[in-house]
Amino acid sequence: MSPEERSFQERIDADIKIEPKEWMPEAYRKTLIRQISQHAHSEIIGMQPEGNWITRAPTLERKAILLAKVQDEAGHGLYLYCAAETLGVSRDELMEQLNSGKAKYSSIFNYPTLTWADIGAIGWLVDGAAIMNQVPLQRCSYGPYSRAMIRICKEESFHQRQGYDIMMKLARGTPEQQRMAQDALNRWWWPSLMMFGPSDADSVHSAQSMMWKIKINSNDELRQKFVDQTVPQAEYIGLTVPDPDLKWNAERGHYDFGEINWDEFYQVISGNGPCNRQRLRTRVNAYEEGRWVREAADAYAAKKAARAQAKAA
Amino acid sequence: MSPEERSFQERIDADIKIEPKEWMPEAYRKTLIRQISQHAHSEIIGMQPEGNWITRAPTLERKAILLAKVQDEAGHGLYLYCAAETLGVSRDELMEQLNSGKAKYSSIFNYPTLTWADIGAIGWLVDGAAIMNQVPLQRCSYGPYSRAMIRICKEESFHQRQGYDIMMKLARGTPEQQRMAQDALNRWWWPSLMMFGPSDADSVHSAQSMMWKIKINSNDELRQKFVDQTVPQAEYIGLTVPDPDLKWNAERGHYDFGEINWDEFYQVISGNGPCNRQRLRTRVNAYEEGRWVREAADAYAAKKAARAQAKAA
Amino acid sequence: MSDQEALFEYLLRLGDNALVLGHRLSEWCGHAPALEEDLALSNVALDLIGQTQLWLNLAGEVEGKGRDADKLAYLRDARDFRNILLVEQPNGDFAVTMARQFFFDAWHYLLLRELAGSKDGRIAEIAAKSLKEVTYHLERSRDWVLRLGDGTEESHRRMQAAIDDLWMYTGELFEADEIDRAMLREGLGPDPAALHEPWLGLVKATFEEATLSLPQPGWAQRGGKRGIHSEHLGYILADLQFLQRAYPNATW
Amino acid sequence: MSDQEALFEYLLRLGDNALVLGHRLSEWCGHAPALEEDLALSNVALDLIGQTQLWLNLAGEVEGKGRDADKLAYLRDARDFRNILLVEQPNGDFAVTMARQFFFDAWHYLLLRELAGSKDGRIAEIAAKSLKEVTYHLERSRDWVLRLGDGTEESHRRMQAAIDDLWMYTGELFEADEIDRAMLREGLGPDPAALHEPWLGLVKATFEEATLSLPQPGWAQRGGKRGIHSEHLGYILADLQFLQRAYPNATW
Repeated sequence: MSPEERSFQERIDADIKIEPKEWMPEAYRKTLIRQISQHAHSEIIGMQPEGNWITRAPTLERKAILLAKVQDEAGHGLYLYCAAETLGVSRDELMEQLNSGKAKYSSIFNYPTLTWADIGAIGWLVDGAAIMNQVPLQRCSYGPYSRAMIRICKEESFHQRQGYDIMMKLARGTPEQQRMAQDALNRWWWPSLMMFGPSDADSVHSAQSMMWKIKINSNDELRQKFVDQTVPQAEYIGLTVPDPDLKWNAERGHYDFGEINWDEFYQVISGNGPCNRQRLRTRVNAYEEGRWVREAADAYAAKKAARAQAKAA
Repeated sequence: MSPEERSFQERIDADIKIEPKEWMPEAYRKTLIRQISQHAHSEIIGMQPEGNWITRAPTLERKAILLAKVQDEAGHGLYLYCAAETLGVSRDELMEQLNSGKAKYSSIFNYPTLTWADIGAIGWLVDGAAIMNQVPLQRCSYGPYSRAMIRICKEESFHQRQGYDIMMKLARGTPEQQRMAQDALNRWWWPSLMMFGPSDADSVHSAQSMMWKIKINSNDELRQKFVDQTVPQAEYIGLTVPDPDLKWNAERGHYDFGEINWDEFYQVISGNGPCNRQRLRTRVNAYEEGRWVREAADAYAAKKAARAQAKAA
Repeated sequence: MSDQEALFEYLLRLGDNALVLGHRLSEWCGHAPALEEDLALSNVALDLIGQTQLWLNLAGEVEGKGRDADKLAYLRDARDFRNILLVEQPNGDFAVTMARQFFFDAWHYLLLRELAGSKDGRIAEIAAKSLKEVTYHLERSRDWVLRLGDGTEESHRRMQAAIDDLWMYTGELFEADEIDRAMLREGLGPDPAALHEPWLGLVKATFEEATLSLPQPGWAQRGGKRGIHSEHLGYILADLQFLQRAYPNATW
Repeated sequence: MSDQEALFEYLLRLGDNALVLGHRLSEWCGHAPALEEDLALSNVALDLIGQTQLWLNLAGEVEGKGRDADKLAYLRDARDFRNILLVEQPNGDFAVTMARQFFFDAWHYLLLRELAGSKDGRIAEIAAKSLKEVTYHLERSRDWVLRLGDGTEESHRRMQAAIDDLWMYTGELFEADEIDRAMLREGLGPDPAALHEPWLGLVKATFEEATLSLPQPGWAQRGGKRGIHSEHLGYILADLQFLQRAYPNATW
C-alpha cells in the first residue's frame, strides 16, 4: 500500500468523508462511478413503470401523489448524476452509456405494471427494498454520495408509506380490489427480494467495497432485514406473502424464507425481462427526440452571453 | 358547336353512355375529373370521422359493422379513382392534389365525431344526403362513373339503414342515450343540409353540367327531397329536428325549413372547419409513411418479373 | 339559466381547463428533453391538478348535488366537459407543448388576476392562490418561447409551426357568452374580451424578442366552453376515467 | 381446475387472441400505406372480430354464468384476458404489423387445422369456419414478408428489425400448460409443442425466400395465457371498453 493509499484508508476508517478534490485510488473512483450511475439510471428508468399509471390514476389526489413521486425520481436521478459528476464523468457520458445498453440499472424496473395495485406494490416493496439498501449508504465514505443519500432517503420513506397506503386501501376495499392487491404482492415479492443482489456467497467485489465503506451491509443481511420488516406489514393488511417456506424462526429471531429463483434474476439482468427492450427504447427515444431542444437551449444561452458581452464591451 | 360536339351532345340527349375512349369535350373531361375526384377524396377523408370510433364501438357487432362501413368507403374511393383514371389522370396525381390541399372534399367531414351517436347521425344523415345526391348520378352520362355509382348506391343505402338503426337504439335507450342522439342530430342536421351545396341561385357551372348529364337535379331540389324524407324519420324515433322554422306546407306538399347559415359553410369550405387541418394532416401522414411500403411492393414486383423473364429466356 | 347554474358552469370551465391541461402535461412525465424539464413539467402539472381540485370541489358545492371534484372529473363524459379547445390539443413536440402553455399561461395569469378580485370570496381565494403558481408558469413558458424561437434554426422553425397551428384555438379565450356575461353582471368574473389587449401585448412583445412572427388574425375555433370539443378529448377521458368506470363502487 | 373450467379458459384464449389482434388491425383503418391495404387489413380484422364472437359466445356458454361474447369482451379487466403477448404488441410500422401477423397466422392456421378435428363438435365447427379465413390471412401476410424482405433496402431493414423485435413473443405459442394438457387429454385440442416444427419450417422457408435471417433461438416472453400481459393491453381496453363502462345499463 502506498502512503497515499494508507492515509486514504485511515481517513475512511476514521469515518472522515472523502471529498471530490482529494486524492483517491482509481479503483475507488471507478467503483463509485459505476455504483452511483447505476443508481441514477435506476431512478430514471424507474420513472417508466410508475409513469405508466399517471394518466390512469383513480382519483385526483392519487394522480398528484403519483406524479410527485415520479417527479422525485427524476430529482433523485439528478442528485446522483451530480454526485457522479464530482468524480469526473459528465451526465451526457453516463446517459450515453445507459442508452447504448452498456450501463446497468435495477432489474426490477423491467417488470410491467399491470394494475393500479402495482403502483402500491412498487411503493411498498420496491421503495422499501431501496431504502433498506440506501439507509446505510447515508454513512458511506464519499461525501457527495452520502449527502445525496440523505436527501433521497427522506423522500423514499415518504414514498414507501404512500405505497403501503395504496395497498391498505385496496386490501380493505372491494373483493376485486383485494384480489388486485394480492396479485400485485404475488408478482412483486420475489423480484423485490432479488433487488438486494446475489447471495453473499456469489457476490463479487463485496469485500473491497465494504472496506472502502461504499457498501455497508451484505446483500443477505439487508434481504433478511427487508423480509423481517415486510412480512408483518403484509399480515397487518391481510395479504399473504407468496412463499410457502416462509415462517418465523424464533431461534434465529428472523423469518426463514424460500429459495430465490436466480435463473429468472440472471435472465432479467441479461436483457430478457418482460420490459427490458421497451424501457431502453423509451429512454433512447426521449433522449433523441429531446436533442434539438437541448441544442436550442444551448444556442440561446450562447447568444445571450455573447450579447451581454457585446454590451459590456 | 363543332360537328364532334354536336354528335357528342346528341348521344347524351339520347341517354347513350360516353365511354373512355370516345371523343369528349375537354371541359366535359375536366369537369368530370374534378367531380369524380372530389367524390373519391370525400370517401377517403370520410373514413376519418367514423374511423375515430372503431376502437371504441360499444359492442362487437357494432364494431364489425362500423369497420365494414369504413372499409366500404375505402372501396368506394378505389372505384372512383379508377373511374377518374379512365379520363387520363392517375390516382397518384389525384392523391397529391388532395395532400397538397388543392383538391376539395366534402366539407361535412371537417366536423368532429364527439360521441357514439355521431356514428349513427353520419350514417343516417350524411349517407342519407349522399345517396340523395348519388342516386340520380347512376344515370349520368359517363359510363364508368355511372357504373361506379350503381355499386356505391347499393352499399350506401345499407349504411344509411345501419346509421338509422344506431339512432333508433339510442333514441329508445336510457335518458343519457336519448340525450346523446338528440345532441348528434342537433349538430349534424345543418351541415347535412349544406352537403347539397349552395342555393341554385348561387350555384355556378350547374347549367352546363346538367346539359352534360353529370348533374341531374338542382341542389335545392335534392335538399328539399332530403328534408322531406328525413323529418318523418326523426319524428318516428322521437327526435326533434333543430329548426324552429320547420313545418309542413300542405300547399307545396313539402316541408318548409329555415335559412342555412352559409357563412359557416364557406368558413368550413375555406379551411376553417373544426377538423380541416387534422383531416389533411392525418391523410398526408398515412400517405408519406406508406411510401416505403409502396416502393417495396413495386421493387419486389419488378424483381419478380425480371426473374420470370430470366427464367423464360 | 339561474345564476347558480351559470356559476356552476363557470367553475367547471376553470376546473376543466386545469384538469385537461394538467393531464396533457402529465403525459410528458419520463419523456421530457432533459431531467430538469421532467421536473418542471411535473411541477406545472401538479399545480394544475391542485387547482382542479379547488375549482371542481367548489363547483360541486355550488351545484349542491353531492358531487365532489373526483366525481366531476371522473364521471362526466366529453360533452359535459367545459374546457377550452386549446388545452386538449395533443402534446406534439416540445415546441407545441410550450406554445400551448404560453398561450394558456398568459391568459390564465390575466384571468386569475381579475378573479382574485371576485365578489365571491371563495373564487377570489382560489384565484389568489393559483395566481402565485401561474405567475411562475408564465415566466417559464415565456422563457421557452424565447429559447426555442431564438435558439437554433430547427427550434425556430418548430416553434413557429407550433404557433401557427395553435393560433386558431386562442380566439375562444376572449369570447364572452351568456355565462361570462352573467359572471360579469354579478361581479364574479371579468369580461373575457377585456383580457385580449393585454394578452396580445404580452404575446407580441415575446414573439418580437423571440424573432417569431405573429400569425394573421383568422377564424377562431370555438366550442369547448359549451362542450363541443375536438376528437382528442374522448381519448383523454378513456384513460383518465378507466378505473373509476371499471370499478364503480370502489374507493382508492 | 375442472375440465369445464379448463375448457372455458382455453376458449377465452382463442377468443382473446382474435379480439386483441382484430382490435390492433382495426387501428390501421384509414392509415394504411395504400387503399388496397386499408381494405385488406379491415378484412382480416373483420374475420377476427367474427371469430371472437364465436369463441367468446361458446366460452360464455361453457361457463354457464350468463356472460355472452360482449360481456366477456367489454367487462373483463386486463388480468383476466388470456391472449398471447404477441397480438397485443403495438402496430409499429407496416413491417411490424406484417411480421406480427405472419407469426400469428402461421401458428393460427396450424392450430385451427388441429382444432377442426376436435372431439367437441362446437370447437371443430368454429375452427373449420375460421380455417378458411385464416388460410387467406396467412397467404397474404406471407406475401408481405416476401415483398418487404425482398423489396428495397429500407423495407428489408425494417422487416428484419420487426422480426428481431417480435421473435421473443413467439415462444409462448408453443408452450403447454395445464390447460393445454387438459385439452390434449380430452381430445379437444392439440399439443402446442407439436405445432412448433411445422411452424418453424414455414417461417424458415419464407424467410429464406425473403432473404431474411432467422433470429437466434432465445428467451421466450410468456405470461399472456395466464393474464400476465405487457403494459400495452391496458390502453387497448381503456378505449375498447369505454362506452360499456361509462354507460353500464345501456344497450347499443
